[in-house]
Amino acid sequence: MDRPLSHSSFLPPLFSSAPHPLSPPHSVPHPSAAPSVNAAERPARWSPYQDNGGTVVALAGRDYAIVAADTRFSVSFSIPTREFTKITQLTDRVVLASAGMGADRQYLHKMLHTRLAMYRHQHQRDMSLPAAAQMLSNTLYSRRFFPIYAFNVLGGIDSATGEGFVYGYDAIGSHEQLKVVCSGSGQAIVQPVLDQQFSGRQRYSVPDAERAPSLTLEQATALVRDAFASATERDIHTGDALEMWQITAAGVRQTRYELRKD
Amino acid sequence: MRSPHFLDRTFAVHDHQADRLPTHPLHSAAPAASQWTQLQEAVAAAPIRFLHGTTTLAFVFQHGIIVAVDSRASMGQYIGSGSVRKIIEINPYLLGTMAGGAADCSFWERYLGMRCRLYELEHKERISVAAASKLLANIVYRYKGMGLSMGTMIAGWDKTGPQLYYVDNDGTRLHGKRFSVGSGSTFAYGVLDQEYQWDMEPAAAAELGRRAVFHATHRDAFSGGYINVYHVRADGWVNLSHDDSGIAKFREYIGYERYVKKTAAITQERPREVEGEVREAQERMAI
Amino acid sequence: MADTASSFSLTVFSSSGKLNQLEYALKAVNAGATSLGIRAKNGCVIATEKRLPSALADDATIRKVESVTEGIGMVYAGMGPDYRLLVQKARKVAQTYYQTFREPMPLAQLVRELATVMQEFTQSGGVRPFGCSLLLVGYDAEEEPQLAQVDPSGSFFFWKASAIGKNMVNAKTFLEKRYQDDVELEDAVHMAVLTLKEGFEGKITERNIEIGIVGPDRRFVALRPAAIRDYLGEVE
Amino acid sequence: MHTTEPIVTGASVLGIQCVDGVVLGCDTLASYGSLARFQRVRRIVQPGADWVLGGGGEYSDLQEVARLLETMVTREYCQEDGVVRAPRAVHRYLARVMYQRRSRLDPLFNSLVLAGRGRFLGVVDMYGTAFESHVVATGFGSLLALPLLRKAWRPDMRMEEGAACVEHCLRVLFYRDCRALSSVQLARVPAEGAIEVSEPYELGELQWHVAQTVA
Amino acid sequence: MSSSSSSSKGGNGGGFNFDHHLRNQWITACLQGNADASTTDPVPNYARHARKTGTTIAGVQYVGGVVLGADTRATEDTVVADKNCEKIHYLASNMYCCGAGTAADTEATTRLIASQLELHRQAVGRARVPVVAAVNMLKRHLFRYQGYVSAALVLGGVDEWHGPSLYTIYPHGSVDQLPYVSMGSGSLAAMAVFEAGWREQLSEADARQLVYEAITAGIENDLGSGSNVDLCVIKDGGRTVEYLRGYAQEQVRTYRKPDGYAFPKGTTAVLAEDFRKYVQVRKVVSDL
Amino acid sequence: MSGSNPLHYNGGVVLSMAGDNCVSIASDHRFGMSQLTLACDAQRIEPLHDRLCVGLAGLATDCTTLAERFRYKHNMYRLREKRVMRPRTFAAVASSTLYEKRFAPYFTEVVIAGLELEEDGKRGTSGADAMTDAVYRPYVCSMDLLGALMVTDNFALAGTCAESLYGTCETFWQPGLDPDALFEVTAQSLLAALDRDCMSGWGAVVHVLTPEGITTRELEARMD
Repeated sequence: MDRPLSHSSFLPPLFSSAPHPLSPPHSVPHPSAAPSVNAAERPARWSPYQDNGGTVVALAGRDYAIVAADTRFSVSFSIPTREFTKITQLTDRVVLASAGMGADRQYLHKMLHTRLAMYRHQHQRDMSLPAAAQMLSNTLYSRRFFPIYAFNVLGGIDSATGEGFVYGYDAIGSHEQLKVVCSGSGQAIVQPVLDQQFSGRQRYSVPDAERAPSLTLEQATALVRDAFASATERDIHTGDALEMWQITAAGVRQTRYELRKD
Repeated sequence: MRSPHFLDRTFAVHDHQADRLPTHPLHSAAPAASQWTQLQEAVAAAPIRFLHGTTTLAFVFQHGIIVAVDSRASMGQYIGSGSVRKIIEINPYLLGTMAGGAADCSFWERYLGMRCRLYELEHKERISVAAASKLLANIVYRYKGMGLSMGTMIAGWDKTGPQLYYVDNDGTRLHGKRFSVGSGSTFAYGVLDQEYQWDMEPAAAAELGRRAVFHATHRDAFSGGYINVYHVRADGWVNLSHDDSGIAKFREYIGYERYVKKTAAITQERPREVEGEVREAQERMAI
Repeated sequence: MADTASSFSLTVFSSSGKLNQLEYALKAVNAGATSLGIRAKNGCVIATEKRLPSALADDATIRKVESVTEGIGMVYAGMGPDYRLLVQKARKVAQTYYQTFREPMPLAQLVRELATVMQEFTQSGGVRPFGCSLLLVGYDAEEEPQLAQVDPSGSFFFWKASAIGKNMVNAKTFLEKRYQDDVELEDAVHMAVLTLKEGFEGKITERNIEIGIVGPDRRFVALRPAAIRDYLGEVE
Repeated sequence: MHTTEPIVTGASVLGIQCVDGVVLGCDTLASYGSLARFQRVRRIVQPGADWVLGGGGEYSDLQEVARLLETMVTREYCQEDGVVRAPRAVHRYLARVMYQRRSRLDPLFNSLVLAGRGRFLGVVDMYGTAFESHVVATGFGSLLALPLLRKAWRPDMRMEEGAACVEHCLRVLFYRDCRALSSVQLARVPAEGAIEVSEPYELGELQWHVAQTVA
Repeated sequence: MSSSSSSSKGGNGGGFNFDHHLRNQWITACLQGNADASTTDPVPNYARHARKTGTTIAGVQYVGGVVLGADTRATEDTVVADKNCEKIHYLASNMYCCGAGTAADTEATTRLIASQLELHRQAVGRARVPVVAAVNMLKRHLFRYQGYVSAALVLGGVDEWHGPSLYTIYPHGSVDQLPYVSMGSGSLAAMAVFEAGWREQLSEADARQLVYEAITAGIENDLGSGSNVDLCVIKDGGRTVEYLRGYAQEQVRTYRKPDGYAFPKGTTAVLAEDFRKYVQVRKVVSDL
Repeated sequence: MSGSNPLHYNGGVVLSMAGDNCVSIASDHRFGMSQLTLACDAQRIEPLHDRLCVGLAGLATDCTTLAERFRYKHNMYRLREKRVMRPRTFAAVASSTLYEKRFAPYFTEVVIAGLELEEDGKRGTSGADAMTDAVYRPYVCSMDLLGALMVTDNFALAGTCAESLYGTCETFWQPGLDPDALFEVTAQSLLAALDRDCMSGWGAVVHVLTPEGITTRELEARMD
């Protein structure tokens, strides 16, 4: 060969220099980030976290909300089960979907059901959608320093008006009321599609208020199914089946659609 | 290293109210305090991304305080949301801003709202901005070194007039006339320092805030979305405007003409390949 | 041969502006067995006389017509060992081209590369020019069949028909008389055999000539003895 | 305490849900690193009457889990109210135990498979993830045996077939998993009737024909 | 071995260019806010942006030939970059090679060796060369680069010397010769199928079916593998090759929005528009 | 995070889509240094000849170098062989140029869009009647930073928001798009993805290549 690969040419002598303008603004090292004495010697530590993937979507219309998630449960490159629901119904009008780590998800759902039950016993009524949204946020923040590895979307309808609202969350409880939101492993794949279709975000010449086409429940359902089909095409952690919960004044309706299994 | 009281079930408290919120009665599954380092490593290694990024600013002038912010929240380079409300309405006379970790800011400022209300109930008068910001600073100081991330401004009008404080996750608390916080703050400061005057009219002051935030959103990748402007007045705050930064305000402040030439064809300046030769041949023929 | 200074192994201009080494190289070519090529409407043919050094030599082991790529073949007149090196070069060049562009090397490019190699040997220190001329056939980028000739000097030409080697002059005359622009490949093969026959020492058989053709399928084939025998039969 | 590196380990556990019950299977090896240290250990235990537990991973932790479940069963017995936890309840209980230990950064380093009456088949891993499934394979089996189990599984499968299928997979594991053994244990958990946990036995019909074709 | 690498023109000649090595190390270090390059992560984080084939590849030898199989998914990190990529590469008319690992490496390595095999074939003047020749070239190439050329290969072929033969070549250059083999992230799923279903003296039909099932197991159970099954059957002493691209479409998109997506003209706001029409010339006269 | 990856340091995306007898190639205009936006007039698309464009996303310095090397290589080919490169020939050249630096790569991903003459066996690009009667087939491909070539019949993309683009393209693209529809689909797919990405945006351009000519449109895009 022209250039035989010698050891030294592949691993050249140590190269050091002063920081260069290329380097990004210096971040202050965090006191708690200092590794313990023996941490450096130990190779990889056992981690309490595990990414089990999955994509969750919630979108809200004038008189409905949809919460959807795939059912794949993956651990790195394998699929221990194809039937692992990410969705739980909190009240007659509120449904939660969580992607992320399976065990944390189950813990979170259990915790929320407990607290909802306590609320129901104390107040003799179900928690409203905004209250449930705030409670989820508080629950997530209560584990601020040992975060629950779950990416949640919450959807429901207003008990009085029947109007749909959804909430998006980060892992430690920052949340926002939205019309459409996607989270989990397929987030970056699905969200822009929903932005474009559901809120008409990229039709810049149209005034803000007129942009959003108000989709009917059927149209929104087709859109979500299509978005999940796309996510399954491109995200290896999303697939197997799609569970969709439609929340309307008439109640909660659950449907299931098949997705690619590879 | 600081011991994380937070994680102990016997939570050491500084005052009688503080123990109400940060911990949870349900929080039984916590590691022991001695495992703090291990926990931090585990959390750092997990691919959990929180919402971040921002441009926020506030300044005091003749007629009160203008608070202006963007609305982008990024997770890494992904835009988690373009419509975050980064001005937190603590009560009708107090505003807080959000920079750094979104959850930290909104949680603790919401908590601050409760504390302020309790203060009012207890003392039969509104809390001063100084006291409110001090409360917040004290709270976050207790978590110092544990990874909270917030850079916030507390703006309000109390008996002493308009007051503005900066509080961050180290527990720093500063009183001042002009602050800008976040990844886009340097750009905002540039505009702010150029045009700021004490005796501005409210409309001009609001416009300055808008402009400063706009220029930050234009130059800083992690700022963007909408520009929200609030005015803190003697009779409480008012929300002045909510404008789209990337399209509407860009058209107004800079305009696409600066970047896009009349004809868009970048191909024009380039050598033409086959046709080039052909044309050359034709020209030679013509001569 | 006149001045000794320019007749050494170095290719140096003689006082008359000639490169004697090249003249000598051409002499070596002209001493070699005749090879010829014809471009037909739908393909090309190359053919050569295979002169054995001795009746004891095994003719089956000697090959003069070689393929370079799937669609390009070549033959030579002159020094066999020099030719072997050029075949090797040609094949490598063709493979490199294929590696870079993922398309088969057009004939013109191969010819140019080979001519470059041969030219280098007329100008470098310590070497001598190649003692052979080459005939190459194949298709070019415009998808037309082509016949090319490369000489030891590094000059190259594209021909309708050409011949090199010992009987070159007669063969060319013969071809000039017979050649037509719209000749079919089959007729071109016959013409090639007839041309070789002219001035052939001894009886022509499938064992003492070689033929290579490239047809509309753009695949170059060196004909097997059986196929050559058929052609010989057809021109009888 | 603090098992973050397993020392003595068991390998895969396989389970399949049939129309008339559930079959569970695993080998009887507890490895010490790459040493096949303890070759006749039981990794299927039956603390209760209605369910069995199969486990892989750190063997001492598995014993701890078994002890925990035995205590639970004893407590139930002492209540004398005739109420016992259903397999699904035990499954959820295990999930909480595992999650709690994981959250204390002090995990029980096991993958557990629970098979119970009423065709119950569920898994719990060291993080506390719990799910039920028609076919289950933990450890290396999730890579090698799960594809085979998934392909073989039919809704109308009977336990004889299921047992043959599990045996077949254990054979494949023995061929390809360095930490597997040909000595195995099978548990048959019928939908109704008594649970049968086999004694350790040697797998039959092992094929090594391929050895002759290796150059 | 040095045959086709001598050219300085061809990139794939095998002569790698290390000009950017120090520069890249420095850039990576600087971007990590770490000016001391020696402590920089040895596996640079841009490496995950290289396309991997993830992959289930497998092969089985039968009485008269070999059957090779592969899935068709290529991934970039966790994103599917290519849903129908070709992983069974041509080496010579009588042998093909499935590749797993970094897509660029499998592609370039097999192409390089294909070239060398063709040169070798021409040099020896035969219609076919033995499969071991390819094995040796591949393993030498991979061994030389100490595993950094990350190609894991399943090589199958038939020649008149040894008949059907099947090899795996590991990225570090070690070689296995076995009657049934698999490689890639889905290799365990495929191997399980082989261990469960392989017999001696397989017929061609059975061998095809077995490979098909093995690849399917990988597609369905391994996230790095997916989409279709490609098969390649080499038989008849190396004279016949059946390359069955898209032998089976295992998994297809389950849903498409029936009314599609309409973007009427004018949906997108345009600031400036220019149309550059080509000059059309009937006859070019260039030599005046 | 984003700053530590040289491929994302300067921002930028390129997207190409195949239509019916036409092909589009589009990119954003941001040139940044990590989070700082330096300019909004970056050109990532190099036209090599009338029916062949190459788009480069990644570290700006490498993109510039590569664009020049590609132009050089193409021009040398044109002079040597007296014809322009077919798109797939150019793709092979680009791929080997990148793979040559396998162990010390250019931090650049490449997208190629071109129109390839339908019956390639029949006519060279210099044939006199080729332009009028010929049928062209879109050629779209992309390669990673090591030169792994991926030819597709739908779309190819590279850059900071690749994931989002995969989502929008996968959903919005359909076969048989005419030039106008192709433009809209390309533009909307690009804009929707850009609006979820910090590191790219600040203007966008879409070129549509047809046998008759190239249409270039500058898009109104978010400038934050």
